[in-house]
Amino acid sequence: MSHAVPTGFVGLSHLGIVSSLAWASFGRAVVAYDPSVERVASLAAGTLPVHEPGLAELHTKTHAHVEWVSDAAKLEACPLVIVSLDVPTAEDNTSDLTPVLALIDAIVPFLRQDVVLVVMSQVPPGFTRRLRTRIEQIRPDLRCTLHYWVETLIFGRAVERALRPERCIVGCEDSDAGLAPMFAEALSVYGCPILPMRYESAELAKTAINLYLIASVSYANTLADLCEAVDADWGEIVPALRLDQRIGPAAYLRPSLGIAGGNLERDLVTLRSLAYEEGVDAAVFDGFSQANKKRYDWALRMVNCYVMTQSAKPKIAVWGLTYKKNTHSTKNAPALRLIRDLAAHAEFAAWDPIIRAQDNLGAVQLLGSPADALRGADALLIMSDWDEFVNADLRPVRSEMTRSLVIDCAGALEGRRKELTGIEYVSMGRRPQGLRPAAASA
Amino acid sequence: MSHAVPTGFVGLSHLGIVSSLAWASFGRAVVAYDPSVERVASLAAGTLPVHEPGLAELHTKTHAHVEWVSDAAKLEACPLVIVSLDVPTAEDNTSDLTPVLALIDAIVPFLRQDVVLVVMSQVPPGFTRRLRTRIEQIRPDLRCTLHYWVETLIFGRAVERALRPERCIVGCEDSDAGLAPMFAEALSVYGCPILPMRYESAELAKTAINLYLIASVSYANTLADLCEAVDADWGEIVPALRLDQRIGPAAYLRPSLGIAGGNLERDLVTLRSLAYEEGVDAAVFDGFSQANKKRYDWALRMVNCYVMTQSAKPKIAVWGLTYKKNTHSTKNAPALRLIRDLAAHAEFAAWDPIIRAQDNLGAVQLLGSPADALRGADALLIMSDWDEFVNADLRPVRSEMTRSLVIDCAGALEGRRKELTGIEYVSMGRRPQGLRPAAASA
Amino acid sequence: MSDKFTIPFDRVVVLGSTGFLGKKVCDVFRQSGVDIIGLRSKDVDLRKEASIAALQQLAGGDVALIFSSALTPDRGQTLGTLSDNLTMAINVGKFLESCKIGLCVNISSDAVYPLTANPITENSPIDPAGYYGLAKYGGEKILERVTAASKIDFLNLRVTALYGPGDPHGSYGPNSFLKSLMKDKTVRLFGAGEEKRDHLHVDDAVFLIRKLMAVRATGTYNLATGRSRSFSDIVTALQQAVPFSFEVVSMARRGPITHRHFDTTRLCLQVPGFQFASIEEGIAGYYRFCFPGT
Amino acid sequence: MSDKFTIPFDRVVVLGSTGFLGKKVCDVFRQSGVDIIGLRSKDVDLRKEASIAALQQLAGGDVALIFSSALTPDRGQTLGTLSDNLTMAINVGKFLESCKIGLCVNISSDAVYPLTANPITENSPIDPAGYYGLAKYGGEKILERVTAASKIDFLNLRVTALYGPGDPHGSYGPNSFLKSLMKDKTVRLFGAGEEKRDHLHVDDAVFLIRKLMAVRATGTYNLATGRSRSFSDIVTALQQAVPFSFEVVSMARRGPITHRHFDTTRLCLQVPGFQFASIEEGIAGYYRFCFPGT
Repeated sequence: MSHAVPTGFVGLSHLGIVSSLAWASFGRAVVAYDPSVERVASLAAGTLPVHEPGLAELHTKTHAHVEWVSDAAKLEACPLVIVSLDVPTAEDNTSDLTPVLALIDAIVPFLRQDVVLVVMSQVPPGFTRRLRTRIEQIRPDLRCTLHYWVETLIFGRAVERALRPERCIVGCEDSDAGLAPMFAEALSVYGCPILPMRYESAELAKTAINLYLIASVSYANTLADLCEAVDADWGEIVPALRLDQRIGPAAYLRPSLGIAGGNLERDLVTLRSLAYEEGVDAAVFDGFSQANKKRYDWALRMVNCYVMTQSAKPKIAVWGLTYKKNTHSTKNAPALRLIRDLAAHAEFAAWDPIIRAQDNLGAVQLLGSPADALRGADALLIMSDWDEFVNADLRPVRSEMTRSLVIDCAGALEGRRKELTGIEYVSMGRRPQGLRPAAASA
Repeated sequence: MSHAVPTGFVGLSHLGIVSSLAWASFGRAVVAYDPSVERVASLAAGTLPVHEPGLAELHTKTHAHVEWVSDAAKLEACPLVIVSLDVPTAEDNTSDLTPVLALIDAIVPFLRQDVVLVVMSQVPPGFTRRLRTRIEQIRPDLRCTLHYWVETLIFGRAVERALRPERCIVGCEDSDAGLAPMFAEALSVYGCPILPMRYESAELAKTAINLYLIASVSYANTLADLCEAVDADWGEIVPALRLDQRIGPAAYLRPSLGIAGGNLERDLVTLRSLAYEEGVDAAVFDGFSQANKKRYDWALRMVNCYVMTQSAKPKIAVWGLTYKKNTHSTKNAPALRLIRDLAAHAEFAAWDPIIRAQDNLGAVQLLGSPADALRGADALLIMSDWDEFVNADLRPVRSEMTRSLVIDCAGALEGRRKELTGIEYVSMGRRPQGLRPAAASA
Repeated sequence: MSDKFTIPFDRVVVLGSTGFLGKKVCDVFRQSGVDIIGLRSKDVDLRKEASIAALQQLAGGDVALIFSSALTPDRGQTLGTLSDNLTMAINVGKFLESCKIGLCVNISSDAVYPLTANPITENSPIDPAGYYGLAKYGGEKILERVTAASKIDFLNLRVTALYGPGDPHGSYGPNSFLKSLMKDKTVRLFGAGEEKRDHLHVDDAVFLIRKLMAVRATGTYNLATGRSRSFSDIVTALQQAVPFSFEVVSMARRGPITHRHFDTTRLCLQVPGFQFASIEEGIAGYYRFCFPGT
Repeated sequence: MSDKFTIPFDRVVVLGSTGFLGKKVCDVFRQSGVDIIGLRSKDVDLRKEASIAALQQLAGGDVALIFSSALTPDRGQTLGTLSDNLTMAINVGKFLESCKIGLCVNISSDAVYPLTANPITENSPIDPAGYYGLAKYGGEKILERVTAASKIDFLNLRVTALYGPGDPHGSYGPNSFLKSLMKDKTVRLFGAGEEKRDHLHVDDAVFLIRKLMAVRATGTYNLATGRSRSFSDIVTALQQAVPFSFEVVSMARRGPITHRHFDTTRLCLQVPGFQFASIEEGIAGYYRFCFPGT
């Protein structure tokens, strides 16, 4: 593909911004389109509305190759157009396809007659084949090739994965059709395996990967609970599992407060409702779903057992408000839920490496340093796994708190257990040492 | 350890036979004890009651190092004694610990005062610590070191795994205790990682590994069902999953009729009842359990839909009666269940590479060759994954059958789909091509 | 599948013989030579304690009782109908505590299941959404306990959406479609009829009851085809069956789209190879019944 | 946790005021200054339709009704008690259909859950093992529907094994242990008492009811401690509390060992930090009540 011929990116949310900049970083021209004039202006001015490690650098480096536009007619120049709008999810983690459909409807009139159109948005199985019919109705003259390209964005690692995908899964009209040559050539820059398959297979593959991760997390959390019950130590067991080649060294086995952030939840909900509609037994998904819904309760149970029973209105320090490290996202973040749930019964002081004042935080005092948040606290809750927590200076935990009790919901200090002298430490997958729970507490 | 000083193996079922022979293959003396005079005599005469690839060769090679005994007093010579009796499971896959406890009670009086006693039987979390107390009560004078060593036997690959374990998980009294030096030295011959941990952790690690495999299988089967429903192809998706490092190339992703053979079921039941007793939420296990209970129905559904609706009393050919390849075990084997379930409604003719006439087969005619079983059949059911089926000559499928319909419950011919011209082929994870189900059938 | 089989009971008593299913059972059983006694509420009012004595006269070890009486949802899901339905089950229970019979067949309903579970098996959790399902569930539990204590065989059948000639209720689906077709050549559909349901032809239901009785099956079975279809599929089937064109009116849906599927493995093992009427066949026959001579 | 809080209702009517829990509720509420009306079956027989009119005289938007009437399992789990319990719920339902009150508190039971599920939450599937649980479940569904239709707040409490001074039933566990201890200094245990149950002290139950009413909680809550103990733990607690030695007799177990655990997160969010009486404290107090002056 000539570098002068631009590739279109359509929809400039998280996925679109990262993908278009990554695409341009290979020296390729990009027309990045979004209907929002404000958003386009702000991107053109270099303001990035999302936080990702390396994104600012990527923007600086590739900015010159990208033309930010809010005029869909500019897409007429693009033989390859990639729909890269994130599909928003509702409160119940269901997908709202309306925006992506509206966006496609808006650009179809301007597409070249022989365009290769690639959908990268997080759509459910069946979407792409139905989209073909929809496009044919709007533009019967269009002889477009339609592909679905599985996005592999992970919040906090989006840039790295957009630049060096481990593989490209591409949905085609049928198994034997293969990729449009122009698109195949474009993907070859990544030097990774290209896997063409039916639309439905590719759409399902995307959710299937996430479901496997959910399966692993759900499994690990249940086993961690069992360890606490029978006085085993999940931390001792995990290395043995990782040595089993059927499980593997990179398996998701760390206990946690369950899945969060919205993407995994969306995929679980998507497959669950597909199974419901088709009458496929989804007891396995239901198990994951229930386990994850209840997983947050671990934090509540520990706070209740070790903190609330000791004090009428305790002061609780919270480290971490986002749902995980290296992201600004607080979607389904357990920290915010806990603060909301116990707002009437405790005082919260928080520190987060990235979150500053914002609307949805609830009744919490945001402080400027880890030590400030600890001052006078009856307990510290570590709610995500930022490197700042993993490597934190523990002296203020001993010196600033009323009681040096740490409830580590993110396993941030797991690797430093031997350093924790003088600190009461509660973490997942083993019984807390030297701490007795209240006889029975609600 | 001097080669003249023997290691005791106690309990000569599948595990004990394979383990003691493998142990002896490193040139070490072994006293192999079982209370059954008959079994010992038969083993001494070279008759192996279990089938495992390579076992006969191993027996020939190592026989001279093994002293087969039914007199427990012979264990007095052994500084290291390994309890290697398989724990039998009941119809409901619960473990019966009575035999292993009786065996240990019987040998304890003869143990050396400073013996290192290692339990290798498949015991539930909590067993080893309780066993310590039990042994102290029988022999207060004993200063034995007690370990739990996780067995890694896989039916059909037992010899290979006993000779070259990928890691040794060893339960110790507490995390810091470490291994008895004699045992540590003995394990060093394997050149694999040694993982010492608390008894409870090791006991749980064993079941945790199997539960992970069950999680993967349950996940894969549910996704395969969804593929059939939405017209995706699981076979296209699996390679994409294997390329994800968080899943890995050796993950258990092949669809099947669910877990069988008894061992995985036992571990699922063990952890499930532990969770029940301790009040740990086990929705995830329940999901696996339900998915696996219902998984067998896939075979029934396909037979009903494509065979029973076509003929009042069809003739059905069955390849494979054991629950998987390279084993003689028919425990929970779906083939036998299907034959039993449809005995009144169909005629069955079977071929199996290893099973000859035996009690539990039910109403089935056992034939001497794959082709013989096919003669005049309305359908072929492939019920396990023996290499003989994977590499089978397909000409008789076309020439001998009344209808060349193959329902492949084991994925044996998955890799040969392009060869299957002239054969109606039904397998998991995709809709059968060119076959229409009955409008609706019970 | 052959229907040459005999019911191994000398007499079959049907309670609720004027209901949609009860009436069909009486007709078909009678045609195949079974000594059948159909009782209506006019004959024996199960809401009254006196009904127990009346039933006692019909008891015997060779008798099968089919309990099909109910005030159906179209009679209103009120505390009154709930109370009546529960009282009927309690009185039948008291009868079974006092007398020996060979078999009790309870005609229950898939209304005992919530609409959130798919696919439904006989082991799916119970959570009736209304009083009708609650009474059905209560009746099941009562008769299950009573028959176990009295060592009477118990066959509990949870019947899904029934349709076919003779339906008196005009319940939403094939029955209401044919009814409104006869009235004004119009079919009324909620939304675009996306909801999938398992529609069981009443003739298939009767066949299955006979067959399960013939093989002396006991325990709980869902009576369903195992293949769910959307209401719009049914409209399509109707358009194919009907020689005139009709209007399809879309009504506002009252709630979210729900689906109901059954996993019929347990039933399948009793009647392998049984071919249910497809919705296309069933609808075509139903149309011919409603519009004879067209 | 402070118990200085007020019930936001001018009057509380307790149906079943002579029952174990009902009586304690009346006593404690009265002591804390609540205008309380306790009704026994002698006052208003809820099995009779006439009870509806009697209740109507007590209605009002500032009234909370606590429905605690039931023929408990020790009265026999028969079709008769089932019918009575269901009729009571239906009549209370009819009363609520006819009158406006502020809040209806339904005292249900963990007997609505099967013994196979652990840990139990308010979302666990329902599967009552006997008629008592079935009637409780029926009552819940009836009052849930009626209150929703009449816009009356509804608080549904599934109470687990209650114990403490004043228990009239001598149910297996602390109550039967103290009873037989008073009778012949013996405690009778099934097997070795391995079964784990969640034992709730009646005083804690009353406190929780008051607290939930005070914060105007609605919906379903399990009333349980969240920490299950084996029956042998209770015997140990008793041995520690009692200054004399007593015999522990093992009886043959009737079925397999079952356990019951509760996940009390939902309750916990309403009363965080609430400390239940430990079984040791509860048993010691119960002993002092039964053996005053020892």
